Amino acid sequence: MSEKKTIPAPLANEGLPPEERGLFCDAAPREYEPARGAWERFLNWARSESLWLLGFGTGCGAIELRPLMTSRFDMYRYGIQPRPTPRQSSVFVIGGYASVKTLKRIVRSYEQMMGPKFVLALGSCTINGGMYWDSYNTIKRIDQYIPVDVYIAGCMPRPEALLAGFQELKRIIKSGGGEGQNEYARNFDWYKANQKKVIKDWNMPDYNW
Amino acid sequence: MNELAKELAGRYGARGWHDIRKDLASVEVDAIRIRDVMAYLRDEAGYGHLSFMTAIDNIERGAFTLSYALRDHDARRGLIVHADVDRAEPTVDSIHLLWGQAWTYQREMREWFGIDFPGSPRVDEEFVLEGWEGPPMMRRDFDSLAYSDATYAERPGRVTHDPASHMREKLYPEAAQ
Amino acid sequence: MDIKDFIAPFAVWKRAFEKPFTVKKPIDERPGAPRYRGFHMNDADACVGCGTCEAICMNNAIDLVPAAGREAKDGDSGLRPRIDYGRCCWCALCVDICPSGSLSMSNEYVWIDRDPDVFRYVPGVEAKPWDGSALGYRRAEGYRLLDEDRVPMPELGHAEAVASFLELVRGYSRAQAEKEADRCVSCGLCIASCPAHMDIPGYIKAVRDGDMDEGLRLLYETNPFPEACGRVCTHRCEEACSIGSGGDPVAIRWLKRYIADQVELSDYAKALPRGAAPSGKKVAIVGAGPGGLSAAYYLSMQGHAVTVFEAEEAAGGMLRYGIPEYRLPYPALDKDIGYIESLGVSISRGVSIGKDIELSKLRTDFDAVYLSTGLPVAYGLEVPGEDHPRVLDGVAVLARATRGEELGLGGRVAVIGGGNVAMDAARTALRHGATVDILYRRREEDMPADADEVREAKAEGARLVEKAIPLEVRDAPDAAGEAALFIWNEATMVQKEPGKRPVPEPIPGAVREGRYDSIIAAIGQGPDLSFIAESDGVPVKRFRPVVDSFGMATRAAGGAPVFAGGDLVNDRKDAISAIADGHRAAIGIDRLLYGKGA
Amino acid sequence: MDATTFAAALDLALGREKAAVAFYRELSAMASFAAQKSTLAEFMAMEEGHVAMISGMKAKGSVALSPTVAVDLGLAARMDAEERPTAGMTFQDILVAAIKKEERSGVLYERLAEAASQPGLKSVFERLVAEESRHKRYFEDLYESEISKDN
Amino acid sequence: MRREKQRVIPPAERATPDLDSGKYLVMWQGPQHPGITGNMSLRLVAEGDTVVDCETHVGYLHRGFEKLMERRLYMQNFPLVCRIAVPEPDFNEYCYAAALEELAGIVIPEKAVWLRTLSLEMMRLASFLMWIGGQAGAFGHGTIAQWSVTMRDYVLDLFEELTGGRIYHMYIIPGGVRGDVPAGFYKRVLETMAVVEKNLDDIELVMFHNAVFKMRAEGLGYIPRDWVDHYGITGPNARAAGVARDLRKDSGYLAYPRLDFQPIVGTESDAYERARLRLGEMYQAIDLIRQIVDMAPKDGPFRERLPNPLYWRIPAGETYVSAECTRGEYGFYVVSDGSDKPRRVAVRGPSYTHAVSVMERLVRGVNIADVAGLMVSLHTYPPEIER
Repeated sequence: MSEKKTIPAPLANEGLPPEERGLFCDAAPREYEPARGAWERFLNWARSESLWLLGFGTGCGAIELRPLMTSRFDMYRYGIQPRPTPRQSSVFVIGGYASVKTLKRIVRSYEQMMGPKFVLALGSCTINGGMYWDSYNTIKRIDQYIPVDVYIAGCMPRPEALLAGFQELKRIIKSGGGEGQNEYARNFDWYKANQKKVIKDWNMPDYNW
Repeated sequence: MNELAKELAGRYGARGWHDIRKDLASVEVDAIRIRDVMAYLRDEAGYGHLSFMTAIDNIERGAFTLSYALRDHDARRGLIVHADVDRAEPTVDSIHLLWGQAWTYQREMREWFGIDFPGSPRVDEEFVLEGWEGPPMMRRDFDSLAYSDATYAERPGRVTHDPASHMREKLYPEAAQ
Repeated sequence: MDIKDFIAPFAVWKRAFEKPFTVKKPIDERPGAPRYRGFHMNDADACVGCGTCEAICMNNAIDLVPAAGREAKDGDSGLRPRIDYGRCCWCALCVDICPSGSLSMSNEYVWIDRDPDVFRYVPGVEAKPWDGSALGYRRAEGYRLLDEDRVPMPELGHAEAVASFLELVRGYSRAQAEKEADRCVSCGLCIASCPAHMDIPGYIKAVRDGDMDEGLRLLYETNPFPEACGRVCTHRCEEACSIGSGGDPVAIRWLKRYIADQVELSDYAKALPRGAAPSGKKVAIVGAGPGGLSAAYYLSMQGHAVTVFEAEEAAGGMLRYGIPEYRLPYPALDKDIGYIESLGVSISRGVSIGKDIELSKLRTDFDAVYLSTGLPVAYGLEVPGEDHPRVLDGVAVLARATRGEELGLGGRVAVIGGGNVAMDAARTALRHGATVDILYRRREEDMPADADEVREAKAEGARLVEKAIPLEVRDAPDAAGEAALFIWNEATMVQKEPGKRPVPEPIPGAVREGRYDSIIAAIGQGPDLSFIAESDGVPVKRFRPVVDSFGMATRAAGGAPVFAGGDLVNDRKDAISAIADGHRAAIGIDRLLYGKGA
Repeated sequence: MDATTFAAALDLALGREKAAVAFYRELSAMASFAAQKSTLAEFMAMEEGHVAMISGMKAKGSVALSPTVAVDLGLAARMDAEERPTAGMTFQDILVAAIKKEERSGVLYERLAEAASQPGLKSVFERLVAEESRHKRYFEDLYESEISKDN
Repeated sequence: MRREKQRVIPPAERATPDLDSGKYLVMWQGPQHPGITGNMSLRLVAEGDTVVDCETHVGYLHRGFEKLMERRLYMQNFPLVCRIAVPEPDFNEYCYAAALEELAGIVIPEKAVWLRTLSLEMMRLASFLMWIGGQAGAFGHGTIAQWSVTMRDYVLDLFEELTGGRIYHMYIIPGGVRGDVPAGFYKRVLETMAVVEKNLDDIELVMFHNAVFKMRAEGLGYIPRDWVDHYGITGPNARAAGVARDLRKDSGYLAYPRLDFQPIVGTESDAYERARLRLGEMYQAIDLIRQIVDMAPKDGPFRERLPNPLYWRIPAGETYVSAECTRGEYGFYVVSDGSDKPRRVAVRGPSYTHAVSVMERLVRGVNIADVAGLMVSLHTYPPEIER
């Protein structure tokens, strides 16, 4: 992080009509500069204990979020709660397979989320394509398109496994390891290239912020 | 052969009535008569409910076989109407005026098989896909795995061994030549 | 809408006094149900690495990978399934289909990691916390995707069987064969165990598909004796069969026979490949047994002119003279041999090498010689009185039965030995109306004969006397030369050295005797090598020609190269090994004649 | 250890091994075909190896033989009395002769060991007994695997 | 009557609002909208807070099942089919298995018939419990979901015990079912049913006798009776419009002919009526489960043996098997060409018509705040639209 940064060229937003290009951000994401010592540790503690979940169930996995949100598993007691918009959320749960059409929304939602942001990926489909390994419409590895902090095995993972995943995420954040957002910024060009390879009709800004 | 089969044969040249089970039958008509047949079945024969519409790619004989599944709720029986269309130029009359949901199926078949239904609402709009550049993917000659392999990155490191050839390698390599 | 609609919702308040639904510590308090389909476990010792799990897995989640410390061996590929949790959908079809039943699932379900590359492991080989979990998905009792029971083979009843020399095994009908072929999972574990490495999954597929011509073609690729092997093969393949790891192995042998039985000899030529154009080379083969004739078949397919020299009056070797008719009827054997002869292979019957013609002459007259003379010499009992006139040798008895000669065994027969020859001799004697005792030095489970043979011999009425150490043969007191007393010592099995097989130790004083009209010794056979002179240059060690991997014994100057194979050379001493040797030698000879390598 | 007695004991052994070599040579002369000769030559070479070994021990003045007696498979004891093999002798005949010969040597050394008063000498004979038992076991194993396969 | 007045029958023709006029607001609802069941989006055109036009957009969950099934062996498709409708996988399993059995001429054992029926009714109950939480939530009543989702979880616990799976049960396999009931299972079923029933009583009290819910749901999304045939509406949506169609009665599959029940029929055909009717079907499912527990054979095989799944070929032919799921007619159309893989499998989900054609028309004239509630009241699952 301390290394000298060259200022990247502004994003072209070529997917948009020329008159709309100016309406959106043309700067690439930048890495987060951590605060010093104890203050950053305090921030990390605060972040880890208030995980705000984006209410976007992208695949089968969304079905287990309902029990989590309700009385039996009650995730609120762990500081986790769903939010309706990416702008208020810090955790994105990728609930399994992602069709190309959904991937586009995933990218957009992810980029719109406030930093620091974290991604939890559920099930086989996010790791290596799962049962849709030969489908023409689902991606195989979500980590090609957005950075992922924690993977949870299963199809579907039980709510308890999700909770365990959140605990792991908390642990990672507290130890200052939730680097996904910075990774995204660092490898922005790589992620973009991957995204544009599969999202054929790219009609949104290059960076949706 | 029952009354309806005779009637359909007489009016629309329907053929090949086949009782799949006691409450389900299939029959074949020419694609050009499909709208008339469906209208007749809906209005005169009691088959008021359209369960679904779909197509089968019979690539071997160069045809798409359309399947229209109807149900007569009162008589508690179903009927699947088949019609072949030329695979090279698949165009069929739209029945969206007969049933309120038919246009969606037609839009689906347009996208998935490339079968055209002129006049059907939004028939040329994308349905489930977005930015699809390949051929209609439900056609038999579209290879889903090959497309997936070429398009979506896979996690490396997978390798498997065929037991028989592995054993040959280990136990009697001399036979491998 | 009335007033109730405003008041009723407040009923929710009563819930404040009820026990909440919330689970206090969900991760700890709620283990998976006893049947939960959690993470995979594999009993790596029971697993045979057949890859059926891989075949059924629609997620393409399973790879077969070499497992540390497990080598490929008969009936075990040495591979173990590795499961990719980037693919698995926990459907457990792999558990349901697993032929050995080694795969199962634990009820553990929490596996979290930052690194997506860790979610691949070889259950049972790479240790995981859930290994050995008592709970988790097992396939239900009585529920398997594969049929563990073999389609029963229609056979003659035992009473009927001993009354004649009719073939016991009737063969599968089409429906039966297809049903049996359907049990195969095409894993191919059997191929390595077959000495001829036949394409077993290939021809079983042909049975499933009903394509007999294709089946026959695949059989003849590696074995020109499908009729014979389809009946009497020692079927090592079935011992290796993965289905056998959790049920009856697939009846590979019967299916082979089924294919051959379905095609008429006159239709063979249509199904089988044509031979190459004549090469102008001549090859002599000594011995028209399965090994010699196999070499003849493959050599003639390469276009070489083949002459087979056979001492007996009929071709077939031990298949004809050693195996009784009820196991291998002569027409079936004649069909195999007939096809080979139809390709232009000439068989000189009644010509004995060393007596009628010398090996050195063959070396001069031919471009190559293949020795496949087998083991014609019966070894003796090596006890006092072994040359008593009522002591017969098993192989000779069987050969005389084949020739249709009067056996004159008498009413009470003892068969000494526990090999297939002993069983064949015993069952032949039974068919001649004798009461038969089979005396064996060790236990039934130690017998080298096929378990089926032993079982059938017993079922047909032979009495098995185990742990009987032969001591002496004496003249029967009242009938000198007509009957004999066989005296043996009862033994106990003593494990003298760890890891080796136990030794029969005589029980002092437990000497028994029996009075028999004939005593058939079937303890083992040896080769007759008297026809090989030192000048032939064939290296021999301990009564076995020494050969290279193609069966070549010598290419010394002074004559054509000499190859050898079959029982004469190999350790397995069965028809299929002889066939494999013959095939290998044919390849070797062909390469040599064409100057291809070697 | 008394050198003369030790030497005498080894001389005795040497004598027996040399007799064995002669025995195989004699059989070999009788042999009618190549397979017999090669087998006899092999066994003879083994005995010649023993001759060389015992000569070496005699020169060094110590016996380097394992005292471990091989397990007796009990074949020799029950074998028919030795017959002179004939020109047409089979592998079985040759092996039987070899087993019997090793057995007789063993029995002889056993008797000598019993008779020996000196503990040192006794041990030499006991070691020779063990050595012969191992030779016999070697042939017995061969007999079981090659000849008496089916019983 | 107030409800009469509220009923709006939107015109069949789509309005073509002039979007450049500045009078209209175009807004997208979904795919990441908590009020939308599953992932689909609605492109709404609103005038003020009233929707004047709607286009549905689906495909976010399209995985190409029908293509994938053509690539897989018949048995390999068994784990695949349940994923088509996540909250209600068992109906997929049943329809697929029944279609194969019909084509292959397999008759399943009596016990399997009953266990399948049990599994489907438990699924129906679980699915409705999930739904009712959503329906209440869409009208701002979060408490119901706290109870009903937990009740659903209790039913899922039963499923986990019976099948080894919580969400994807993979229990109804071609040829029968995959396992017998564990010891004491029926007892636990009855206990759970008692708990669920008690909670349903509370839900009825709190949700259906609730002024807010009544005001918002009554008259909303009125479906005239003549739409039922025109749009192919089935299930509770049709029954609430007074059309007494229930495939369980009409087709008489599985053990239903031997069970005592009558289709529940409504008259008002609005969101409230449909919700009420589904509540009734939950009670009905509990009743059916109790009957099944009582009548199911306790012994006998639970599965017919099939040929080796690696080579299982099914005679050429086609069939369409449908079942009454929570939303209506759920069906599998399977075409076999005699090989070991299906030639074509088409899935007929009731949401196909409910969520697209019917929704697009019904939503016209509705207040934006009620769109989510309306959609939930049609009980739609997008994955079965796009497969």
